[in-house]
Amino acid sequence: MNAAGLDDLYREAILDHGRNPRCMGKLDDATHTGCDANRLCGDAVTIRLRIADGCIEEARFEGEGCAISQASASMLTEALGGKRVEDAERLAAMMRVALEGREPPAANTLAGLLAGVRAFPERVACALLSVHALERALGAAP
Amino acid sequence: MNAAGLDDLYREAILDHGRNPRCMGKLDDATHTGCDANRLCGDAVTIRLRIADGCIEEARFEGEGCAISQASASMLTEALGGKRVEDAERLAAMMRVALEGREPPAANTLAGLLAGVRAFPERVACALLSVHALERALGAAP
Amino acid sequence: MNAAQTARTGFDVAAMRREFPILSREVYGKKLVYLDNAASAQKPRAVIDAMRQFLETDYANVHRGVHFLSSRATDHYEAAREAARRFLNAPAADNIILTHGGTEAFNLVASSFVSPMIAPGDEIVISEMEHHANIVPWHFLRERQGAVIRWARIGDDGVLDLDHLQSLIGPRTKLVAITHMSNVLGTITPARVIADMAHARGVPVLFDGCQAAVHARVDVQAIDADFYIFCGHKIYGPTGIGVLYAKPHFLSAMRPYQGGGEMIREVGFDAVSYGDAPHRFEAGTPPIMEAVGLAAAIRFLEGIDHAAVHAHEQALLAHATRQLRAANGVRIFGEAPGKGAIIAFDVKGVHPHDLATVIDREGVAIRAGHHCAHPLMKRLGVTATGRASFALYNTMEEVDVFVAALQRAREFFQ
Amino acid sequence: MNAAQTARTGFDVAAMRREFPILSREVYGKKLVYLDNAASAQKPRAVIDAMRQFLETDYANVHRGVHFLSSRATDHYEAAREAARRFLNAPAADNIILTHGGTEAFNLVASSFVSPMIAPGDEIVISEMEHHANIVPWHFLRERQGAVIRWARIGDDGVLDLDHLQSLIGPRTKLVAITHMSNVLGTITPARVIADMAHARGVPVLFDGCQAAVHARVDVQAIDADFYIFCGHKIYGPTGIGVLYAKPHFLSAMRPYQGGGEMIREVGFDAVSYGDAPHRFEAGTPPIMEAVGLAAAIRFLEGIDHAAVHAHEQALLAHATRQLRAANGVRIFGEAPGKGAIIAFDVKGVHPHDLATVIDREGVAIRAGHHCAHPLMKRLGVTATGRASFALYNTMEEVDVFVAALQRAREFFQ
Ligand SMILES: Cc1ncc(COP(=O)(O)O)c(C=O)c1O
Ligand SMILES: Cc1ncc(COP(=O)(O)O)c(C=O)c1O
Repeated sequence: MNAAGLDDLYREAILDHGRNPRCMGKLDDATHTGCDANRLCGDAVTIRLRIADGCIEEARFEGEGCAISQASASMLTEALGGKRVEDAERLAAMMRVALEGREPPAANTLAGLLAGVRAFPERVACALLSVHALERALGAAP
Repeated sequence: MNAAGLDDLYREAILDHGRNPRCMGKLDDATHTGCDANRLCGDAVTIRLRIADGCIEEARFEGEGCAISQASASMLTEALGGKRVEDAERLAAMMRVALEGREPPAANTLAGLLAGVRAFPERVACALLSVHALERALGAAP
Repeated sequence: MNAAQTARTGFDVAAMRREFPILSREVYGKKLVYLDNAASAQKPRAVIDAMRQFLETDYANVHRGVHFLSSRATDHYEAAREAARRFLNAPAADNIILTHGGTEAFNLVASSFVSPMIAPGDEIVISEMEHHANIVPWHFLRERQGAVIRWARIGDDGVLDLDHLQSLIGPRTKLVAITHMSNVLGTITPARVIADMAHARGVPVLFDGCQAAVHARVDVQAIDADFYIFCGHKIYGPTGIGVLYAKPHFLSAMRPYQGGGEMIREVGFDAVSYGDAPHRFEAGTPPIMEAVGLAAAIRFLEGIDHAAVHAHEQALLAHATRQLRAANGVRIFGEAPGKGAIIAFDVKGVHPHDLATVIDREGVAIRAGHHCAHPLMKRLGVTATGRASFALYNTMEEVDVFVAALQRAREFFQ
Repeated sequence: MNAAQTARTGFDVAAMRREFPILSREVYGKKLVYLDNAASAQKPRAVIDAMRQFLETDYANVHRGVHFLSSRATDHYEAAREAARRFLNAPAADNIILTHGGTEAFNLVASSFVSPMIAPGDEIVISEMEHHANIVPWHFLRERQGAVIRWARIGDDGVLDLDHLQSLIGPRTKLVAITHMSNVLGTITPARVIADMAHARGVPVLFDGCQAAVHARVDVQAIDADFYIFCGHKIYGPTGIGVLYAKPHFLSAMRPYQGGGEMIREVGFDAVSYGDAPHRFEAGTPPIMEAVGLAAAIRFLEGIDHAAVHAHEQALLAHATRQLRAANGVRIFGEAPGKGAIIAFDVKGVHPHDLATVIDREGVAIRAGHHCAHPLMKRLGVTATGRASFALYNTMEEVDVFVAALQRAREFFQ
């Protein structure tokens, strides 16, 4: 793919997570669950967390949709395992700013990996789907 | 008024009937009544007839509206007095054809007097208001 | 007179006229004098060109697509929402619903907001000078659900009787819906006072801004409107588009209006769920080209000096009023202080339709009829009036041509 | 291939393309290949110019005025009604209601015709392949009045199961509402057979012609439709206008839809009466400029050889189908005999959105998603598909560009 921006959107890491999602599946003893769906395209992501003592012991997702939404869910849940709740909240907020905002995120962060989407405004919602699902999970009563 | 068509629309006879309508007023012993109103401009005409033995003994109208609709009502009711019902029906049909149709009516007829309206499509409905009221009166049960 | 006028108000009407292609056309060999602006305003080149250019370069359906043109068209469409937000000084673009016209907006509010809360005997308060668009939807609720319409009186000068209005707002009032500017009398109503009056009793208020939007500056936050409506074609924009502003908590509580694409979240065989506002209220392919035209019209208005335009329109109104008062047999309806640039009138012995027909042949376009305000006609005791309404491109000379034509018509019919 | 194609069908696609200004634009430096026609078609110069010229020379509001421009504008508007009548071969122009879009027309029928006769348990029969515009208005009646939606099945090839449809039409059926052509599968339904089926049980039938109107010839009398709907923007006309044909005895019995100006007879303080059809259903300032554009689009279609266009579109469809079948991992949805020029498909291992994004950068515009047909997606067992839809200006080369881009995308994601 040589067309401008596409290589940036579909980086190797994203294609890899899209093809081989990590942390995918059910989490039977989840304490927190959040989901979001994109009204316009039907992509959907559910994130489940097992939180104990303010720490995310395990994170899993289920979903359906495009490479961007599924890779973002996979990368995000992978990053969540072992994080404290405050750090997860901070991560979600950072990703939102990084993908919607004016300033490009640092290259070697999670948001940086997804930053190619910024050149594809109609796909930003795909990248943010799992972020929104996470926010809902964290906000949900245990 | 020198502008094209206006003198033809507002002939002396029409202005005269507009200013001094004939046969205007109630007809307490009417046997047949018909009315019509123009939804768009609010002009209204009611025609009342006393019919006996197939003959219109007397015709009167009441109405409100522009010079064209009121003059047409005045001229029409004036012409109706003493006419047989069939002749009145024929007159109504002739006027409809004359004012809506392609062929201009003969100059010295009732329709001919109103024929100037043909150059003012948005005013044809004014001239036909009393014709429609007459048709309804004739069609009404006695 | 024109030069003086320009000097007085700092407004270059000749330059303005060049922006409107239709104004250079002739009618029956006469110069067009277009004084039917309250029915619909003419369109500047900027609006016409914006729509043409959009169709020639960026057109596609919106929202549903991921391809380039669809994304461009969506940007255009959402930019129109943002333009409408700026125009009304609404807090957020999500408060703005783009409808297919002013009339649709009233019906949307009636059907999605008011209808579900109407029990027989519940009341809607409007005024005697409303346009049918702000009457008939309430008659529907009367016919179908037993609602009661209460009519706030106006004075003989056309001023809304605020005491009477206040006396009508009671425990059964579900909505106060009042024009912000009458399309017949020109009266501008004290929106903030009305809003406070309604809010004091916990009643939401809707303003019909279809006329006000082009003559007054509107700030929905300053007047504390709960609903505000205007339409594109009266602010020099295209037909087929209107704007409904609503406070967010009303929007989020309102049920959808039309069903179709774009407004749903999930459609099943046995269930359906709906999207969030504003999309919930924008079913189907929206007025995309029209949104581009609306945005261009708003930018056009933003690009000119509002105070100068206002002064110019008021000068036209004052000049016309003076001349008509001086003419024989002319009666003017509506003399509210600060009224907008509309004059309704009649001429003794000349029916408004005959007048309009006769002066039309001299190139002068005015309106004659009930102006979609039957109740107001009854209140005024007439079946029809003439109406001359002014836009930013009208000139003092045009007023003179109109009055002279009116005088000749009067003589003709005498 | 283009020359051969032209020779085969007698259709000069190169000349046709010159009529559409947008087709000469580039996207990311690539030639635009616009295959999203089922969402909305591009506009020929004739349509764009007709609207521009109207706004520059003849614009005014319609119906209410007696002046020259108003009368011209009214003529234009009524000429559009007559054009729509011709286009559908309706018996009379009064059978034609001009709406603000396809979606509004469905909602009008649901609200003015069906809703008043619904008791809980009454049924509306539709099919599994309907567009949300022909689903959600019936869900409203389900939610609000207890109506029941019955879903006629389709076969795996996308053909409507007529036996199943027939079995659903019973004593409680109030309306059969079926697409004349699916916007996903391309299936064209046997309208006359369906109408006869419904009429045999005394049930009226509505056809969704939003897609059929541009691909098939429509004759509402030949198919004995009670209601027929299409919209302007899919037949190369403007947004913001739709057409509802209805048989006169239904129209005259239907209650009004929106309330406002133009649709009334008399508005009082305590009473209201309504005008006759079609005006009763056209409240407020109608889509005037849009009507001019619609009439121009219809004249444009009348001016070209329908059979040649049809052959051209079918050749595009056949060529694309052949190529996609030959490609690895591509699955096509909808193989009904005689289907229209739409192909829905998916590609193994590539989500439709990713596909659409990737080929967009090569200039190819296709649609990806649920196409406002959630139930059909469920029936097909997918959440989204790709869709390429063809118009009279598409070429065989464009099909090749599309398929080559699709192949490269597939390789990229593997
Ligand atoms: C005061 C007022 N309200 C409402 C409307 C209705 O607007 P539209 O006809 O564009 O739907 C109009 C214009 O006709 C108006 O003047
Ligand atoms: C089959 C079908 N029906 C109805 C519609 C709705 O038409 P519109 O979006 O123009 O209101 C569409 C187009 O989106 C369609 O394809």
